[in-house]
Amino acid sequence: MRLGKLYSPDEIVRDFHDGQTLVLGGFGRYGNPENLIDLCIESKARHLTVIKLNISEPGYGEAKLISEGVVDKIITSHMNYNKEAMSLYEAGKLEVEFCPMGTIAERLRAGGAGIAAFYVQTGMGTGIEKGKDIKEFDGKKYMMETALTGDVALVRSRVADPLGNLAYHGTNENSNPLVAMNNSTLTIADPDMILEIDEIGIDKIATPGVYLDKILEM
Amino acid sequence: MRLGKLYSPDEIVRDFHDGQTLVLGGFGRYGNPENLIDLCIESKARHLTVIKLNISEPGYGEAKLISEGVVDKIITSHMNYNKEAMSLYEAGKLEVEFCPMGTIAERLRAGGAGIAAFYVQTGMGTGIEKGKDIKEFDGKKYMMETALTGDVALVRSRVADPLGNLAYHGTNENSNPLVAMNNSTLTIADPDMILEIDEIGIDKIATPGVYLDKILEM
Amino acid sequence: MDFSQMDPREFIARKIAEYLPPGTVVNLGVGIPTRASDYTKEGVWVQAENGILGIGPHPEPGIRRVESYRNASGEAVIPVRGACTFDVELSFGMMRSGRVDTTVLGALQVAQNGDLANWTMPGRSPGMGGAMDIVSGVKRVIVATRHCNKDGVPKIVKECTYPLTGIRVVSLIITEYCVFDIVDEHLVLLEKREDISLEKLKEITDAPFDVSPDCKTMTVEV
Amino acid sequence: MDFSQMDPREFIARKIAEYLPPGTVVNLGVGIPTRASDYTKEGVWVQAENGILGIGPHPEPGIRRVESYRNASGEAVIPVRGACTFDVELSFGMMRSGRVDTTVLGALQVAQNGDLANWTMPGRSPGMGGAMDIVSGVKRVIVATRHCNKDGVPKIVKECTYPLTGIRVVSLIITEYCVFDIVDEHLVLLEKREDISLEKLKEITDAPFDVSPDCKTMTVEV
Repeated sequence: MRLGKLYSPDEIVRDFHDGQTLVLGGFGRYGNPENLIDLCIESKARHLTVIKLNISEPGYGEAKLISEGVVDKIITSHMNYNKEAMSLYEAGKLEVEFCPMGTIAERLRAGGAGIAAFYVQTGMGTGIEKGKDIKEFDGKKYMMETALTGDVALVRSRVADPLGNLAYHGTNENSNPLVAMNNSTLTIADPDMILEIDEIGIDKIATPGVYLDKILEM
Repeated sequence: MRLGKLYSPDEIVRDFHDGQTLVLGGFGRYGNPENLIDLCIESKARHLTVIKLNISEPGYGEAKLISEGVVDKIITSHMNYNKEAMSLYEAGKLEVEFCPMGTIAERLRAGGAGIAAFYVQTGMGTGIEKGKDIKEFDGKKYMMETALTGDVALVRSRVADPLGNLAYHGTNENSNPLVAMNNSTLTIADPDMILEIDEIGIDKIATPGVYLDKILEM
Repeated sequence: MDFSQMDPREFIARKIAEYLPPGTVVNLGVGIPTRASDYTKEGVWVQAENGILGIGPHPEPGIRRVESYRNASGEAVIPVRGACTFDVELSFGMMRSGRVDTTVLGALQVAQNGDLANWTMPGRSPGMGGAMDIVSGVKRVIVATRHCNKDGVPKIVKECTYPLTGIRVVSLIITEYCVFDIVDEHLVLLEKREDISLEKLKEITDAPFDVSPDCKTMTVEV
Repeated sequence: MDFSQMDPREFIARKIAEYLPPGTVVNLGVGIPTRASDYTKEGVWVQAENGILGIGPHPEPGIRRVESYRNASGEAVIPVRGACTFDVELSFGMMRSGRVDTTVLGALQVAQNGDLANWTMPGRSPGMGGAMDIVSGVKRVIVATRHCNKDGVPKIVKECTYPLTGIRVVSLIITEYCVFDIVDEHLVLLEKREDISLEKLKEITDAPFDVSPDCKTMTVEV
């Protein structure tokens, strides 16, 4: 772990490449790493796969990437708020893999916690268990779900320090801690504020800096 | 969820009964719910099973229960610091189930997160995988471990409010958040301080009150 | 009072609040259920899957800005005293492990046996969101929905034809016309609005139902 | 300098610190490895499984009281600037997922192929603690141990006879007499104390070893 994880937009823009899988923090329209998404657009990277809890309405977060036409595939729990994405999906121009929201969250956590797979009851009997490994525990059936990671994880935080320590605020926290610790190849934070080391406070750090590779300094 | 989760020692002492499985927060000698352990001793409950990350030296936490002779079985990762427990174990007077520390932590979390089982690499090839379900992911072998819960979970926290919201401090946090959310039948906190509602601060609450049934008020 | 002039969604939201006694920890689904947080009794704890326990009312327009607290529909909300926020992992774990007492969800179809379909129908599949997670773990599932869909087709059915969200999970149905209890895979009418006849209600309800001997006239406090 | 008067555990702890370059995130096992946190270079991040990243030196006796920060051995430690604490779940997840670069652990036996046995032996089995978790996830495993056990029996062996903690995980061995690299399941001597002869070292080392052409005289800074 090193100091000096602060990078300029010009440097970060070079981290995005064709064909990458992006793991994105946020919940719908809120708590998205908007500056990093803008840099991804600026990079002209195409054929991206996006993993996010739920897709925002147009104009925010990954919805901006979808509007740019640079997303080939989405793994999410729903796209209810985004007619544009729904149209592309229904026209066969966008591949979508739906997964229950809590299961996506748990799969992201598993990726970052060295857990290869786990068993949940969510969705048993609805048909989504088809093709999955089913096991019975205490007389109830569970399906196996596997860990999920990506190439680049983009995290929105309230604050960051140069070591990559992060803290969140309010419901903008949502999936960001999971995405930060998800063990994607490269993990970048998009903080509202950058503080000096020790300014966040030892008890208030929610994500230890060891998980972060880079911090965007605007 | 209700207000008025504060209970006196006289009330809490009645929650302990013969044959219960106790899930205990703490790491060795530190961060143990000492007051609750003392009440458990006072209750004269016997034939207890104790689940704890690692056993303390005599005089602290579950070691006090062991000295009282009220523990029949322990699930832990090690008892290196406790000669008394080792002697009882070696004399066949104490049943011990050893499990790697990180795996115990993960099993406690699974219990509280609605996860029935999960796959880890920890200990593969050492022999502890014998009799366990083995699966290969990405060419590496993992063993299945199952969720762990108990009858009574005892949690040490720095602060609590009457709703059961908890916050921790320093390395006394250790396994306490896991034990608090472990979904044991009854979960009781042993806080250093009890604050009014809203005094902990919305961003500083580490364990939401919904997990806690009772708070010990000394 | 004449409720025919009240927005039916508003009526349903107020009725939901009546069925949540103080002490209940409740997850309110997107849409009509979310509105109930404006009317819940003191001591009801509203949880949302995006990571908050203790959602209070929506802010008064123009009175204050709420930047950091949103419900699962993305609406600004004011946390109650003692509220806390957390990440989505803890939020769903809380629900899967049974720490949330009740959920109120919308429906595309709900069957007399408690089956719920609320995520996909022929020609439109926007994803299941968190609904499957929620119904698999939360102890009591209430459906709150308009009685019929936009085309006037009954949503309360003998058997769901759309893909399911949960199997035999629903225990109570609240619409703008009535409240149904589900007992042994059968509907029992608990409340009925005065401005709809029993005959009309049977017409717009695809499943048969019994009328409870204690069946009440359905009103809401305003 | 004559190191024969220095406590061998102290000598090993100082040597460990030399092998941890700035930027390393390291988990130090109970016993001798833990002592290394008093000597680590600036920019080394010491993590402990009880939930802290950024362990600094042990406090000076009588100078201050450290109530809330402990390492995994239970010793009071002073956090460095930028340190943070967390729960045990995150701590082990951090290690299992490869976010900790190096661990330094004690050993009962370590074999030339990198096998490690450090938790149980005939007649004494106090439990594996966190060692299996740590070696399964941390990228580089260093063993730091007395060269022989209390009875003078070599700990560095051709093949472990005690139950294993990890299979082919160890890449470096540090004792009070020497440092061995493990290359292709074979020991290579990197450093040797002046006050022990090569013959004597071979005698107290059960496994064969090569001597690196760059083999150095083993000293530590004091």
